[in-house]
This record gives sequence, C-alpha cells and structure tokens, in this order.
Amino acid sequence: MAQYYSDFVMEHFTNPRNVGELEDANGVGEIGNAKCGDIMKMYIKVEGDRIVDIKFKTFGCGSAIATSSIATEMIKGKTIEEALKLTNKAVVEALGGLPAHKIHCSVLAEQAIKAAIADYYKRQGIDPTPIVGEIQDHHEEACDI
Amino acid sequence: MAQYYSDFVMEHFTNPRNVGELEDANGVGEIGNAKCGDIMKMYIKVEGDRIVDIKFKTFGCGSAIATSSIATEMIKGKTIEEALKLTNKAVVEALGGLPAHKIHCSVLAEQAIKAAIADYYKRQGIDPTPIVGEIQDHHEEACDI
Amino acid sequence: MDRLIYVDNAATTRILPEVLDKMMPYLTEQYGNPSSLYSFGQNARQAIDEARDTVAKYLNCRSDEVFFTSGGSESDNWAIRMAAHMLEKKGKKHIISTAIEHHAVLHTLNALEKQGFEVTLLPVNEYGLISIEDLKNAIRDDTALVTIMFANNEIGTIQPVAEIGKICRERGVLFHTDAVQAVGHIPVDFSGMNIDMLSLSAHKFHGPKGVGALIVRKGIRLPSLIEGGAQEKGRRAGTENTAGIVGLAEALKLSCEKMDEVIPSIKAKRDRLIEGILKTVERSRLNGDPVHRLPGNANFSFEGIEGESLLLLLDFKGICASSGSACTSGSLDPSHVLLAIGLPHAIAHGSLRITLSDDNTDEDIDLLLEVIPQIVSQLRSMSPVWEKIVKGEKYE
Amino acid sequence: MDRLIYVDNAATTRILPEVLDKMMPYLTEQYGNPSSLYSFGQNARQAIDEARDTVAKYLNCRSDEVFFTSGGSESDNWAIRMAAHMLEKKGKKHIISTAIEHHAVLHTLNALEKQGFEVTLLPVNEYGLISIEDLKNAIRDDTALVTIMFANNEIGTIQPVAEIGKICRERGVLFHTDAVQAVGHIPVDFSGMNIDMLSLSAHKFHGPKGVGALIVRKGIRLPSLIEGGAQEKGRRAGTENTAGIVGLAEALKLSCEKMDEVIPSIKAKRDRLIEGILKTVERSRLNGDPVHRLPGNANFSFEGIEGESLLLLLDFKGICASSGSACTSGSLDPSHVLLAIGLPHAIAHGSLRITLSDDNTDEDIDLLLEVIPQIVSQLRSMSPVWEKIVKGEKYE
Ligand SMILES: Cc1ncc(COP(=O)(O)O)c(C=O)c1O
Ligand SMILES: Cc1ncc(COP(=O)(O)O)c(C=O)c1O
Repeated sequence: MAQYYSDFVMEHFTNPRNVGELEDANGVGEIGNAKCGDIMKMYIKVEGDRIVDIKFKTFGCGSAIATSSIATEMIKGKTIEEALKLTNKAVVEALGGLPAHKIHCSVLAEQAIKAAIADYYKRQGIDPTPIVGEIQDHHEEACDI
Repeated sequence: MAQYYSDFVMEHFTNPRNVGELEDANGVGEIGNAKCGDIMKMYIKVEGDRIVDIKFKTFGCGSAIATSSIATEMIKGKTIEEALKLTNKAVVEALGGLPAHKIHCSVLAEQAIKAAIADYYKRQGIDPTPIVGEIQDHHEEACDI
Repeated sequence: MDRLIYVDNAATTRILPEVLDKMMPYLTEQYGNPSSLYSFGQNARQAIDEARDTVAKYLNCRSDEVFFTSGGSESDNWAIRMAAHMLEKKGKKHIISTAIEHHAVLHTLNALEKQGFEVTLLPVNEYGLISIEDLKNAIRDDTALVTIMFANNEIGTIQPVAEIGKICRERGVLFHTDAVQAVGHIPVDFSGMNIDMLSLSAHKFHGPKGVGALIVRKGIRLPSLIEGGAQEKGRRAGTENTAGIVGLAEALKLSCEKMDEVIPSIKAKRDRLIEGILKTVERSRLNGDPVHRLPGNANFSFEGIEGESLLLLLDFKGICASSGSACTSGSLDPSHVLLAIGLPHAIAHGSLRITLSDDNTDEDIDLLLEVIPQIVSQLRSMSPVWEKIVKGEKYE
Repeated sequence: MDRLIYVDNAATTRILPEVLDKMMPYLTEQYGNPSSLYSFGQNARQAIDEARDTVAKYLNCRSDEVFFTSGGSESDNWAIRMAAHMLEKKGKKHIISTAIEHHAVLHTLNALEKQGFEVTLLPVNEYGLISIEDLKNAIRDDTALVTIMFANNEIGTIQPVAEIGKICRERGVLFHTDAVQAVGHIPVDFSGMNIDMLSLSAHKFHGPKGVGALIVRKGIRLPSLIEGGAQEKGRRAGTENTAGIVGLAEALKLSCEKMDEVIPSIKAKRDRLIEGILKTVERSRLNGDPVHRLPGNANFSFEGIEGESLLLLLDFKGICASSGSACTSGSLDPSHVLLAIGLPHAIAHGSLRITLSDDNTDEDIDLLLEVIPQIVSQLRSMSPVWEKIVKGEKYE
C-alpha cells in the first residue's frame, strides 16, 4: 500500500510520543494559529540547564503531529543550549523526509520549542531575545512561514 | 460490421452496373475534374427519344462510382424527357441515402447525364440549352458543387 | 485493515463491471480508429455514435449537441474560455459565477480576468445557495456568460438551475453549468432547464477516468479549445477514446435507469449518518443545504481538530473520505467553499466530507458512526485548540 | 473476409495485451483518486509517479518535465497556443513551422494567426524534408517558437530534429516538436536533441487512446491550457486517467526495449512491399524520403485512380489502410502533405498509405503485393482519367 507520508512519519503520527500537558511545566510556547490550520503548544520542564521533561499538544495535519512528536523526543533530556541548536532540517531528516509543502511543519516545531524556552527565561526574569533570537510566527496574511 | 456507406451503396460500388465505354454512343458527357477528385463520363445511345443503352466511367470515391452505377440503371431504357427529370435527390433516395459531404456525387451524376444528352443534341445540330438547361461543372476554385 | 470502506464518491467512483464489459472490446480487438473509412474503423465510429445517442437520451439534449472531452476540467475550460473569447468580439467582457465553483471554473475565470474580463462571483448563503435576486441584479448588457455549478462537490448543495436557466434565456445571456457532480446522481434536463452548455465527467458516475463531455446547445458557435482533426464535427480534435466514450455512455445509462430506486436508499443511509454524527459528536455541524443536497453527500465540521489528521486516522481504519475537494489536497488554505458559506477558518480546517454511493451498506454507516466520534475525540485530546474551547477561551 | 490485415498503424495501433494487463487494476479495484490522501488514492499516485519515471527514462528527460494529457492533439495545442501567449508578452509574435504538419498544429497556428500572430510555414523538398538554411533564414528577433514535427504521419519523412534543436537553442528560440509518429518507433532523445517541448500520444505505439503527454523542459513557465485542480503540478488540471497513464508508460517501455530488434524487421518487410509495388504497378510512385523515413511507412501514388475507392476495395479484402491522415477523411481536398511535396492534385488523390507494425507478417506483405495491383487495375479500367493517360492525353 502506498502512503502519502513515509512509514516513519506515520509511526510518529499514529503513536505520538510526549503528547499531552505538563502540569509542572516552567516554560510553555505556542506557535501558529487555527486560521492557518496549525498550532503547536510545547510544555517544557527545565532543571538547571536541562530540559528534563517535555510534552506537546498540536492542532494540525499529520506531519504537524509527527514533527511535534519527533522534535520532543529529540529535545527531551537535552540541555537548553543543545535544544536551541535543533533546526527544522534536523527534524525533517530525523523523520526521513517530508512532502515539500509540509516542510513548514518542521519550522513550526523548531519555533515552538524556542518559544517554550523563551517563556522559561521570561519566567526567570531574563530577556530571552539575546539567547533565543526572534521567534517567527504565522502572520495573519500568510499562513506559510 | 459497421460500414461507412450503406449496404446498397456498397453493393453498387463493388458491382457497378453499366461500367465501361459504349462504342456506338451518340452522346458523351464528362463532368468534374481530376483536381477535385471526381470525374464522371457518361456514354449514351439514343434511339428515337429513348436512351437504349448507357455506360459510364468514373474516377472518384466510392459514392461517385455507386451513384454513377445507380443513375445509369435508372436512366437506361427511359425517354430523354424522363431522363432529364432525374434529380440528384432521386439518385440519393434510390441509394438509400449518402453521407452529407458525399451528396455532391449525386449532383455530378445528374449533371453528367445532362451533359451526355446535351452532347447528343449538339451532334444532332440542336442547341441543347433550352432543353437541358445550364450544366453546372466543378470550378477550379471550388471543388464542392 | 480488513475491508475498504470507500465513502469518497465525489472524488471518484468505481467503474461498474457492466461498464468495463462494454469497454473491453474497444481495449482489445476493436481498436480501429473511428475516423477510418474501413469497416474495422466504422465499428468504433458506430459505438461512438450510439454512445452519443445514449447521452442525448438521458440528458434530454440532441445527439449533435454532445461533444466528448477528456473530463470535467477540459469541458469547463472549453465552455468558459471559448465562450468568453467568442463574446468578447461582441464587446461582452463580463462573466457571472459563484464563490463556490470548482477550481476548474474559478481558475479559468482568474485567467480570463488577467486578460481583461470582469468577473462577478455571486455570494452564497449559509447553506451554499445563490440568490436569484443577486443573479438578476448582476446581469448587465455586457454580460457574456453565466456559469453556475449544478451541485457543489464539497457540500453537495444543489442550485436552482431551472430558474437560473430561465432567467439567462430571458435576458439573452449564455448559461453554462458545471454538472460534474449532478449527472448520474440527480435528474438533469438540458433542454428543459434552458441550459446552453453543460460539463460532465464519467468517473463521477461509475465510468472511467479521463473522459467527459460538454453539451453545447445547437446554434452556439463555440470555438474549439483543442484544434486539429475533424473529430467531434471539427469541434474537439484528437483520436477518440472509444473505450472511454462507450464506458461513459454505459455508466450514464445505468446510473440514470436506477436513479429513482437509488436516491431514496442512499439518502436514508446518509441521513442516518448525519443524525448519528450530529448527536454523538459535540460541537459538530453539517455543512450545506439540508434539503437541496446531493443524495450521497454529508459534510461535517468538527471544532478543535484539523481535517488531514482526521483523514489519516480514518485511512488507518480502512475508511476513504475527504476533507474538501480531492483536487486541493496540495493546499494549506481551508476550502474556499466552506469559507464562502461563512465558516471561520479554524472550523473550516476541521471538515470531513463523506460521499456515499450505491455500493455503501448499512454496515458501512454503522462503522462510520462508531469510528468517527472515536477519532474526533482522540484528536481533540491532543489539540490545543480544543483545550481553549473547553476552557471557554477565544480562538480564531 | 477471412482475416484482418491491419496496415494502418499510423492511424492507431492495437493495445498490447501486456499493456492492458498493467492497466486492468486501475480499471477495476484500484480506482482511487490519485489526489486523495488515503493509501487507496496513493496507490494510484504511485503508479502515476512510476509511469512518469518510465517516460523520462525512455525519452531522456526529467520526470518533472513530463505532463500527461489526453493525447497528441491536446499536447500540440497546449504547447503551441500557450507558448505563443507566453512569449507574446515579450513582444514575440512570430512562429515558424512547416507546410506538412498535422492539423493539430496547423489549425492551432491558423487560430493564432487570427489573433495577430505571424506564421512562417517552411516549404519541404520533394521528399518532405525542410532545409536547415530556410530555417536559419526564417528565425527573426521576434520569433517566439519553432514547431516542426519529428516524423510525418502521411509520408513518414523524419526531419533533422537534432540539427533543428541545436539551431533553436543557439538562437534562443523555443523549439516544440510533434513527435506523435516518432515516439516508440525511432529513437527520441529529448535532452540530447535540444528539444524544449515534445508531444506524444499513447495509441500510436500500442497504448490506449485518449492519453498522451507533453514534455516541457524545466524552467519553461508554460501556462496551462486546462486550468483547475493541482494535478500535474498545477499545469494540467483534471482527475488523472490512471489506467491510461500506466498504459502509456508500459507501451512506451515495451516499444523502446524492442526497438533495435523491430526496426530492421519492419523495414525489411516495408522495403519488400515498396519494391514489389513499384515494380508491378505502372505509373506508381513512392512518396516521402527513401532514407529518412519511419520504419513502417510506405506511401504510394497511383495515377488515374482515387484513394477512397481504393481503400474501400481493400477493405473488402480485409485490408485496413489509409489514403492520408485518418483524421481528414471528412475532406474532399487531397492531402496538404502530398501537395506540399509537389504532387499534382490529380495524383495526390490517388494515394495509399500502408503503415506496418511488428504484428504484420511476411504473409501480409505477400497478400498486399497480390491484392493492391489487382485493385489498382480494376479501378483504372473504369477510370476516365486512366483512359486519358493511356491515350497520352493531358489531364489535370
Ligand atoms: C503527427 C501527429 N500529430 C498529432 C496527432 C494527434 O494525436 P491524437 O489523435 O492522439 O490527438 C496525430 C495523430 O492523429 C499525428 O499523427
Ligand atoms: C464540480 C466539479 N467540476 C469539475 C471537476 C473536474 O472533473 P475532472 O477531474 O474529471 O476533470 C470536478 C471533479 O474533480 C468537480 O467535482
């Protein structure tokens, strides 16, 4: 049977890892909007400089859910510094590729993680911008980022 | 098996009646030209006011040959007056119909007979025009008549 | 997956075995070119002539008004583009259509706009119906063409085609209808409804893919979109797809002959599905008109979830459904049809189209009623949007 | 009639059983819409992707340069009409073609002329070949497109396509070739021959009718002829004819793989036919180039007779042949191709085209060599033109 997505994407889509809310999260980031059809919300729990736990909730297409799942897996247990190095390319590679017009989902995942880390810093009273950089979000006018 | 022409047309095409030259013809008419892809030549033998024999030679498509054949059959043994009443419509009807763009073949047959009768009158020193009328022939510019 | 539950019959349909049987000779020994003089070619010619008569019979038009094409898209493009070019010469550069047409119509209109045509897209109400008053008001002296679909491919809404036809005829404006979703499913009466041009596509009514027709009222000198040989009376060039044409006619015949019997039975199944879903799934709604609706069509929106992931999970259960037009699956924007009936973007994203055929059984409906609510709540449980809805928060 | 001797393979060909076998799943259980997300649709998607790769492989182009269409006529219309409109915007309104193109090209050019384009039709020599010098001289600063057929459908003459491609590339002019009669019959190398756009049609090489392709070099932003859904990367709308596309690819593969073996064997049969006819039938001639010629093509003229009646009598013997393009059988004018190579009207009327395929046997040739001379003399015996010829009289 042929599939729209690769087996690996489907595996992460149908059995997403780290799905749900994190009660004791100390950083929460949300990216995207319902108008564009994709929202990713990431909950992280940082201890020291390490992301000891991470969960996500995602509204979106199969690849949005799959990238959320794999991205959280790639981040969990990593230091913030390592997490900030996660690029959307790495996420796509980890999934074994995505259809061309679904690449934006991996960008969302990267940005959602950055948003959660930025939130963590903000809660610590630290300006996140020098560390995390600007976070791109969907704009009303253009759903593609 | 479906056919381009009706069975009756095919019958006259494959077994054309009265084909050939008439040695002792006293009227010969030729209509059409090779450029247009249709030439009919009719030989008649008139005795008294009656066409006692008729033969044709035709260069042209299946319907040209079939209309020549049936037209000669319809004329043979008839008086000149009767022969002049033969219309292309009657020829088409006798054949049980022709494809629309082949109707011109029946006009050729009608005209070829008129031409042969006109030739007969000319040979008798009689001006044929008042009796036979104008004979339409293919013009160089337009192959359809 | 045990069994395939195919409920995407608006996307395409199964070729009926009887239809394929009729096609087979023309895919095997009867391969003659219908334009050839010899009997072997004339056999194919005869089959095409008979197919033309069949189409004419079931759509109530003349045989010489039927022109075979490669499908609905070609028919739409041909009718609209070439009618526009024909009437442009008379100074008519205005076209009226609706906001919910298929892309084959809308994109053709876009192309014409770039060439200087003015296009008025009539709005539709919450059920997807145009207003006859709007149409009357939109017609101008320079209106070349009204093109309004017979029935919508996403929400199944059926337009008042006979009324539209009457008005266009009275006002002397050409009327084309994209009847791709209607033909073979509901009664279509070309002459009786005062239609000037009508598009249809065989694969939407259990015929083969890649063949359709444009019906053009006698007297309309529509220029060719595809020029060349003398096929289709010189109006549509290209060696005829004999097998496809024969299949189209047979499928149309079978669909029309059993229509009276099939419509109530499909409707009953569909209505049970609609009632069941709306009752079991909170914050769900039916899109499209409850009454003026294609018999097999059910289109739902579920708040808080996104359609593609819904489809993928249905696929896992062997259920083939759609989240809008199958043609637009490359796009990120929610369906223009759902937006036109006033759905907010976020809700439009969460739509599901189920389109039944005569093949679908009561067991299929049972399964859908079991599986859809499960999947919806599974997706909602991981949806940040649903979280907001539950908390009574605003979301766009 | 005992047996059918089909020698009209330029009109259309038999679908090979292997090709139909490959098509059958897509005419039966695998009916999913290739644009649908679910696996059932993706099976069809995959089949189309594979077909595209196959076409790319055998024509030496990229897969993303292959666009499936409904046949040769659509491909020709699309390439020429839309390239013209695209380049018109850059002020280029001149098109170069030849006097012997298929009507799908010539009629499209006529339509463009009415829209203000200027068309130069290159003449051909007595063998049907264009002169490269003429082409070079015809190219102007405002030349938008050169469209020259790869091989002629009536007389089989093969143009120097690689040379034409080289010149067009050097001069920066788009080059389209109607390769409908070439593909699957002789080697065609899209990239190597510097072709920009190429039309092909499956039913000319033992594939199904109603499916073809246009190959468009990457980077050329050819606008769509058929607008609508996102099929074919948004360049050619319409639900894909999966079975047809799969059949096209399989037929191309089979034809190309056995080409090296088939060409000499067909040529040998054809040459025996040509020699035999020219020797037995007085006042007969071969039309087309003796060397640069499609392997299966033999085109004769017989003075003093007319082609249609010749075909009908051949049909009676079970022989399917043609007297020019099958598409033009509605016309009274002799073939524009035969006139372009300088035949007088009267002789052009008396032409016979025999086009062999791999199916034809040595016995078929024997029969043709027996029957054709018989029928020619039967018709001559009742021809007033032949009478004149025999008497040495003039005839036009
Ligand atoms: C040279 C040539 N071009 C174009 C065509 C048109 O192809 P189709 O009939 O498949 O549209 C043909 C055959 O009819 C042809 O021989
Ligand atoms: C309403 C409507 N119009 C046009 C089309 C196009 O038909 P096809 O895909 O056969 O070209 C479709 C289906 O895709 C449709 O549903």
